[in-house]
Amino acid sequence: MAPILEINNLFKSYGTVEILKDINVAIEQGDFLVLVGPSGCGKSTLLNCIAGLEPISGGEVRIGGRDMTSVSPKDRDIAMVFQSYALYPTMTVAKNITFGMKVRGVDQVTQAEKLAHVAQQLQIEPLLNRKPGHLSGGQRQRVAMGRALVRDPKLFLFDEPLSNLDAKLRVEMRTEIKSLHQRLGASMVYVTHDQIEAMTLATKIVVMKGGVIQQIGTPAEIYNHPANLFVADFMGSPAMNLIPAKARSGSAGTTIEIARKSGGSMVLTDRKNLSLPEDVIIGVRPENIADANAHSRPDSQEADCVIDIVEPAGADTYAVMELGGKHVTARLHAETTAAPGIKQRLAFDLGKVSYFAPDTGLRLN
Amino acid sequence: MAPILEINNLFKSYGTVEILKDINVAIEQGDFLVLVGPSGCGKSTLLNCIAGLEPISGGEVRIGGRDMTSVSPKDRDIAMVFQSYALYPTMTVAKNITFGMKVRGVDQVTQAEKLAHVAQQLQIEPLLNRKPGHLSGGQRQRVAMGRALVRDPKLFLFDEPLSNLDAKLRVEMRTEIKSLHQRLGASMVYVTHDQIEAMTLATKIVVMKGGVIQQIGTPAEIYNHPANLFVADFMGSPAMNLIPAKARSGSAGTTIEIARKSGGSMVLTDRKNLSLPEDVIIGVRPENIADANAHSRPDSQEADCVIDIVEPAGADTYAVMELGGKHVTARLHAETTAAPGIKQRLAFDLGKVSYFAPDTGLRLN
Amino acid sequence: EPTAEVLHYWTSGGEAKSVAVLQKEFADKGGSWTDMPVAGGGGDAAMTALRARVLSGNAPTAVQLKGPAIQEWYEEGVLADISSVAEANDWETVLPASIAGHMKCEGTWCAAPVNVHRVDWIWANAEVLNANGIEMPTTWDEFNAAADKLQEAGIIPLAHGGQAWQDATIFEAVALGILGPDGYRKAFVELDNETLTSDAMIAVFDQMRTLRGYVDSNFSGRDWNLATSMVMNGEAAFQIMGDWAKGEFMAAGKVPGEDFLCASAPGEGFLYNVDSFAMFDVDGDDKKAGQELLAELVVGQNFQKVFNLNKGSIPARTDVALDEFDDCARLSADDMQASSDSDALLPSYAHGMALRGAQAGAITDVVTAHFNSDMSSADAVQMLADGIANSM
Amino acid sequence: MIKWLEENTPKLVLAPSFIAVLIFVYGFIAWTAWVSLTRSRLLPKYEIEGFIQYERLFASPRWETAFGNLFVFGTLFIVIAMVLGLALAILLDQNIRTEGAIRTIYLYPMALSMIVTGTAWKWILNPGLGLEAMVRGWGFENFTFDWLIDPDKAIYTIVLAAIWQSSGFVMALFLAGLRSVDGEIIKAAQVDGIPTWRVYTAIIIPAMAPIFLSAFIVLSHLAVKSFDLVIALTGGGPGYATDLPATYMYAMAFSRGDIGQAASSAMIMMLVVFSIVVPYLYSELRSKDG
Amino acid sequence: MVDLSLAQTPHQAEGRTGRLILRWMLYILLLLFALFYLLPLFVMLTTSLKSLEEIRTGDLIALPRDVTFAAWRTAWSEACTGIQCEGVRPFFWNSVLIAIPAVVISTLLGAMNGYVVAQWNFRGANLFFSLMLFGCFIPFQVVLLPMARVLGLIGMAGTIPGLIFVHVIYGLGFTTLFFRNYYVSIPSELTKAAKVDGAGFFRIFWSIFLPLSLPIIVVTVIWQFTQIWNDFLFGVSFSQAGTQPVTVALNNIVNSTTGVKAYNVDMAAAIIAGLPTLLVYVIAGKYFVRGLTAGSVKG
Ligand SMILES: Nc1ncnc2c1ncn2[C@@H]1O[C@H](COP(=O)(O)OP(=O)(O)OP(=O)(O)O)[C@@H](O)[C@H]1O
Ligand SMILES: Nc1ncnc2c1ncn2[C@@H]1O[C@H](COP(=O)(O)OP(=O)(O)OP(=O)(O)O)[C@@H](O)[C@H]1O
Ligand SMILES: [Mg+2]
Ligand SMILES: [Mg+2]
Repeated sequence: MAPILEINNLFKSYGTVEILKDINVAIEQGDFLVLVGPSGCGKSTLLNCIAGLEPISGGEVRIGGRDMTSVSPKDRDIAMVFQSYALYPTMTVAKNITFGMKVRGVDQVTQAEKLAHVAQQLQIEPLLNRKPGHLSGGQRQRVAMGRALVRDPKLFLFDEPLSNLDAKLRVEMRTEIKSLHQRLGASMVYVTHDQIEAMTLATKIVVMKGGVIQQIGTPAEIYNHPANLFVADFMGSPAMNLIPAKARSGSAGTTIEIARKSGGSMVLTDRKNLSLPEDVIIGVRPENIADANAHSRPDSQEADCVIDIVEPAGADTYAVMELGGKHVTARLHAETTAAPGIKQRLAFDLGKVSYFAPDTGLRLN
Repeated sequence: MAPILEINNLFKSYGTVEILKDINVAIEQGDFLVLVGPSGCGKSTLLNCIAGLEPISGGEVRIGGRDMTSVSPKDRDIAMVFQSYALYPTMTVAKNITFGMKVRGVDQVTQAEKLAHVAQQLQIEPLLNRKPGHLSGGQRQRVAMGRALVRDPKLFLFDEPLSNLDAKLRVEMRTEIKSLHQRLGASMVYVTHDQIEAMTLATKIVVMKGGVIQQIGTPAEIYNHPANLFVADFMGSPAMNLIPAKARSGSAGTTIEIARKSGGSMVLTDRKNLSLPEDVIIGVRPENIADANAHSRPDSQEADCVIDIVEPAGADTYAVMELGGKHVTARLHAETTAAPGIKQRLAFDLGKVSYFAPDTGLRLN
Repeated sequence: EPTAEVLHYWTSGGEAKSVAVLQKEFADKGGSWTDMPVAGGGGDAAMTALRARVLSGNAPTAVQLKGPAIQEWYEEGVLADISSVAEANDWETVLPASIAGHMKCEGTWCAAPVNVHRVDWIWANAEVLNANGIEMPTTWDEFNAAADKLQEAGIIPLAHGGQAWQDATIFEAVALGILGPDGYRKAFVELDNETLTSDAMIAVFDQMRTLRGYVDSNFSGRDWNLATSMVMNGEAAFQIMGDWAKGEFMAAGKVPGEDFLCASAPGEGFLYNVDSFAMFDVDGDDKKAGQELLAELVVGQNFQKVFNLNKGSIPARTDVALDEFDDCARLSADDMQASSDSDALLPSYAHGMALRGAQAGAITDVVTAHFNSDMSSADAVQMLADGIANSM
Repeated sequence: MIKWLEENTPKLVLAPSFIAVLIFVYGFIAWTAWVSLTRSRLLPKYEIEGFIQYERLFASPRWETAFGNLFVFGTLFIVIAMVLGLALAILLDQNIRTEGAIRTIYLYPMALSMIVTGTAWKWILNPGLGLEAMVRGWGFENFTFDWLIDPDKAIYTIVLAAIWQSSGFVMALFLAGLRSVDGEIIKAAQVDGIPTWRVYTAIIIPAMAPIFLSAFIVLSHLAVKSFDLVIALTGGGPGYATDLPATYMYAMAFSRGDIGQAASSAMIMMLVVFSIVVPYLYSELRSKDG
Repeated sequence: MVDLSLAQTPHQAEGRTGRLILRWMLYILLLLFALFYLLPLFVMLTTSLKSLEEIRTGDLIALPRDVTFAAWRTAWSEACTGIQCEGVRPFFWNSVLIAIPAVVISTLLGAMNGYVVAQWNFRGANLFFSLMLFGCFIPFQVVLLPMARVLGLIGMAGTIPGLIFVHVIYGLGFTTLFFRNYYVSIPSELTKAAKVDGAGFFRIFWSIFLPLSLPIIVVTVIWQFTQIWNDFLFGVSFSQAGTQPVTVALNNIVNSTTGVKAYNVDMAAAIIAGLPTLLVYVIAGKYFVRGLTAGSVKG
């Protein structure tokens, strides 16, 4: 079967500025593709190009195997939630949601059913007779969602559809979307900057930067094996610690030497057999630096560190220290004894680290 | 010294619908007040009332000790970031940001300096000559931030200012805001639905629901001592587990009996001296249910539970089971051995639980 | 220095040249002339402007006004008295009595006449008449007979433009022919109800109905000069129109008597349309001096001659030598003299000389409604009586 | 004091216009009402005589025609011009390359004084000179187009010319409205699978409701005041078949020196306007608050 | 820019041709309308290029046999408008002096009024607006006489400022209408943001609203300029010798009742008199820009 969406060598410019450069992505029926990337990297533009709302400067967009490059948006059989909502200002919430169905000649009863269902999912039942101008930000966003959810298209496009919802509602919505995805086997392209959303929803994540795709992979691949420094740095919150280090191969494995603020250095040993250049950047996620007493993993290496800052954050406490000239964050227990200025024994999980070349930024292991 | 902002018995209706009901809040110079609550609960409306952009139906708003109820917004010495951005469409980004200064007669040089500074903070230097229509969502939001940050007002009002930014940028912005707050000792009222933002930024959190304040307190108070079921449920992600239970006082403390799905019950003993009614709801946060081997806290009580679902989420793994007829989430290590259908020994941290009355929803301990 | 701001509606080429003569004479006598022309709607626009000027307390020095309108303005108390000029120049004797009557307001002179247009002219294409062996008709029956003949020959008997004032123009010519001078005076000057509802009046409308049959079907809204063109081209044979139509013939290089013929419309009498200047009350000696100078010049021999040569009308004063005038004008002048003597020199109602606007308008409404529909003559007469009653 | 000034700036800004309107519109309407109760002729008089002018007005068959014409003309003109203007605006909104030129062509009739265009129209519509003669000249001997000279149909030629003159402006008005609708909303509709015509009928046009009010007011104002048009095209003829209240009033006030009569007809005209515009205005302004 | 190009059919090849056909139909339709609008102009132009002789003898709406520009010269600089035979040229300047200030003032005032009514809601704003609107309907014939009185009283009778004053007053209803109805659809968040930024009433108007108003300014200017430039009634009533606008001159050329009619000059004069208005349409038309509020607010 042809991929449901296939983007080949897509280029897009606004005037002389190239916004999207050589985008190649394909997703299968039922895939859930999440687009992530820094603000302004071209995610919305890519969605717009897929929807046919912006003319593309090069390449092609195929949906369901057909070249859609010159097909108008309304014939592409897609539903879309806009980052800016784009509600119809003169229609009530109910009309906003049912209008598409009405136009397609769906009968009244079905319309009413679907409306009721979606309104209940989105918790907007009391708002159905309001105009968009009289809604709160989050309510507007939910209406925008509703407009897409009543449809039954080949492809859903969501542009940060939950950004204005409170955490609780967001979790519920996320679940709704996931179940919609599973129930209908619908294909989705989803833009978000919420890492948890990306991780829990995606079957495939695309990380973009400045209009160029950095990595495509499953959430686990992206999280655990970032393809380059950018991805490593971008995914995960708090971000992965990226610490310049010297690598030296030895018989017991590779020793990694990291400069301390106080002078001297901290030495860790990775027992795997790696062939690393001398200058590397070691990437280690905060949750892989823990209180020594708490963890005892096979690949853990313990070391003492002087903590600079302690930031309690409910379930965890973050500790910041300086290593290799960088601020390094560790995620400790909420009840950790760590305190600023005090030496603390920490465990580094070397089974989970990534190594990058400082010059190219590419992954080495 | 008079509180910088004092809201007394504020009511606000749109037509016949009461949106805000008897709001009373006061913040001191330098306070960082975060407003949270479900979508549509009246947060933006409250900000609008503080700013004087919406007439209030009752009560008063005092800023810097002065009754501001009939003072026009421009004389209230506030800066505001709108949830809907509200950028000036015909002005460039630079003009959007400097407009307020220009209006106030700030000299050109200072304007340019501040603009440069803010643009660098917000990473929007390359965009300064664009019009808002040519920006991405996140870029627009940053411009909206910029417009407030160049000002030097008595009070900042932020309405979900970071909702459209990617995680990395959001962390950076959060730090900027925090340092702005500390550097200037500025007072802020900040709406967010990001719990981490709320926790890390606030000196004081107001939780609202349906236009009524539910609790006012420091982040720790709100997180650890939620005043009622609503707050308990609302704050924290994943949400606090709220499990119906039977409490019985005994010599060793209070025994808490929770029904299991398989029949029978799980019994935990809280060694503190509490006087609880028989029917209670016990609130326990996911991070307070952990792998038994990992923790060993004084107040921990261990028990075997059958896990229904396991959700890996990067740094942690969430395990869901059924207790007291509810889905209960536990936060386990990423490397936990827990698997669906398998019995797992878990540690419940009873030092951190809350008890609520099922009927009133109010906190009991 | 005498000054005058003159509000008038003579703006076409020939008319303008005529006024320029006056201006020149005025200037030669040391006066300064400010021109304030407002054309349109047979002077309606000028009257509109005049009203606004008078109300804003900024009346022009002299205004082209005619007929009963002069008296109406006088009644508003805004006209000046120029009796001194009139008496010094002996207007009483040089002007025909009925025309002089229009220039006086309660015995004092308040306006100066410029010219006399004859309205009840009938124009014809000489060639067409010749070809069909037709003489200029002298009664309406003759006219009808000639018209029938022409119609058979495939020629439009009567060129006419379907505009209310043109309808009224032929109507009054017909009325004069059928009612006779006395009947006309009774009906359209004195508004005598008996005459208005008499059988003769029904006959007038009947003749109108007959004329309607001689007009081509496309006449609605046609300008009078296009109708004149039709006569010139031989498309049509006759046109009933005032003597300004002569200007069109002349402008096209046609010669009276050879290319086209002029005759008074069938029947006795002479309907005149006299243009005149009324003097408004103004402040300032220079303006007053201007008014007097203007009045004197307007009625002066030279101006009366030169102006009317240009304009196609004839002088208002009867003692001007007519050597330079064309045959039609001379005929007109002779007729005027004769009519004046036989008391058949009558004001044109269609051109606002006989009645006040409201009454004249009421009559025109009926005339044009009748002419453009299939209303019966009896109904028309009834409407006429009602309309006049309602306009009082 | 400064504070007071500031709070009341909006009202102060409106004040001059408000006063001007009070005096120069409502004051003058009151004046007209007064005069309509007098026997004013050439110039206004102020002795009240009662309702004679209204009695005269309603006894006048010409007024009857004029008044009836107002409804025929007004309805046709407003409806057609509105529909045509909107249609043209929508067509022009389709990324037409020569938009500027076409827009100017549609608009230019407004630029020319009706004093003269009326003559051109008169010729075009005249069966013997214009269209009918032309088409017959092409060999269609039976073609007839003689509304101009038919007392029952002449009013439609006025409608035609009026539409010709004003629909371009209505188009411009709607075009401005179309251009102010947010593009994102249109995009959303496209993705929603809404056909273009529905996008216009259901989304863009409702969003332009206030512009409709503008167009409606402009057109009804033109309908009520159409004056030069009639004078230039038919002079009210054939007979007075195409008279409108405005021409009636003008004739009374300025050709016939019957100002009292003119004032009474003006009052009736305004009454008509009032009864049509006020309900519309009411619903329009209400829905804005709601 | 939003492309609302017409419907496309599913199959691409067909889609292309289908679209092409629609596009052609669209252009043909536009062209047909253009012809309808141009017809009278065609008659006027051809007539203005004929000699009087040809008009008298020939077919009125036929093409000219010999093209002559004599009528244009006459209309511009020789035609008589009374004793003065200088064509419409001398009156042009009066019209410019009247139209430009009147258009500017009435547009500006209308914009302000519209801005207040649409964005600074206070009690009575709608009432004010309704009063204003209703003012559009007062027949000008009615106001002529009392207005003349008032102008006389304030000493502006017969002057250009007097005419400007009259045009401004009776233009206000429309300009207010246009702007109010345009401004009501501008999101109120913009005003709010500007208020917080410290901008006052005028500042917000000047910096935020005026720049947003291009299309409606164009429409208003087109309307006002046309109304004022083509106005005859006020021009003829409230002017005196020396302040008469071009329409009065045109009327004087065209409307002689008893003089010889020169249609070619009439038509040429009318076209000349319409040129400034046309120029305004062309220049102002450029500002019919799309999407001025783009990116201003979300939702
Ligand atoms: N103009 C209005 N007219 C009527 N009701 C309104 C209006 N604006 C907002 N509301 C209602 O008032 C309530 C509070 O709105 P508000 O915008 O303050 O919510 P919020 O707390 O900011 O929500 P969110 O997080 O979704 O932005 C909502 O239920 C909303 O529907
Ligand atoms: N109409 C436009 N003209 C020119 N540049 C534009 C236009 N729209 C967007 N851009 C630029 O294109 C880039 C990509 O924009 P896009 O909206 O796709 O970003 P994004 O990835 O969605 O960002 P965000 O997360 O902030 O919404 C941005 O740098 C933006 O400034
Ligand atoms: Mg985006
Ligand atoms: Mg909000």
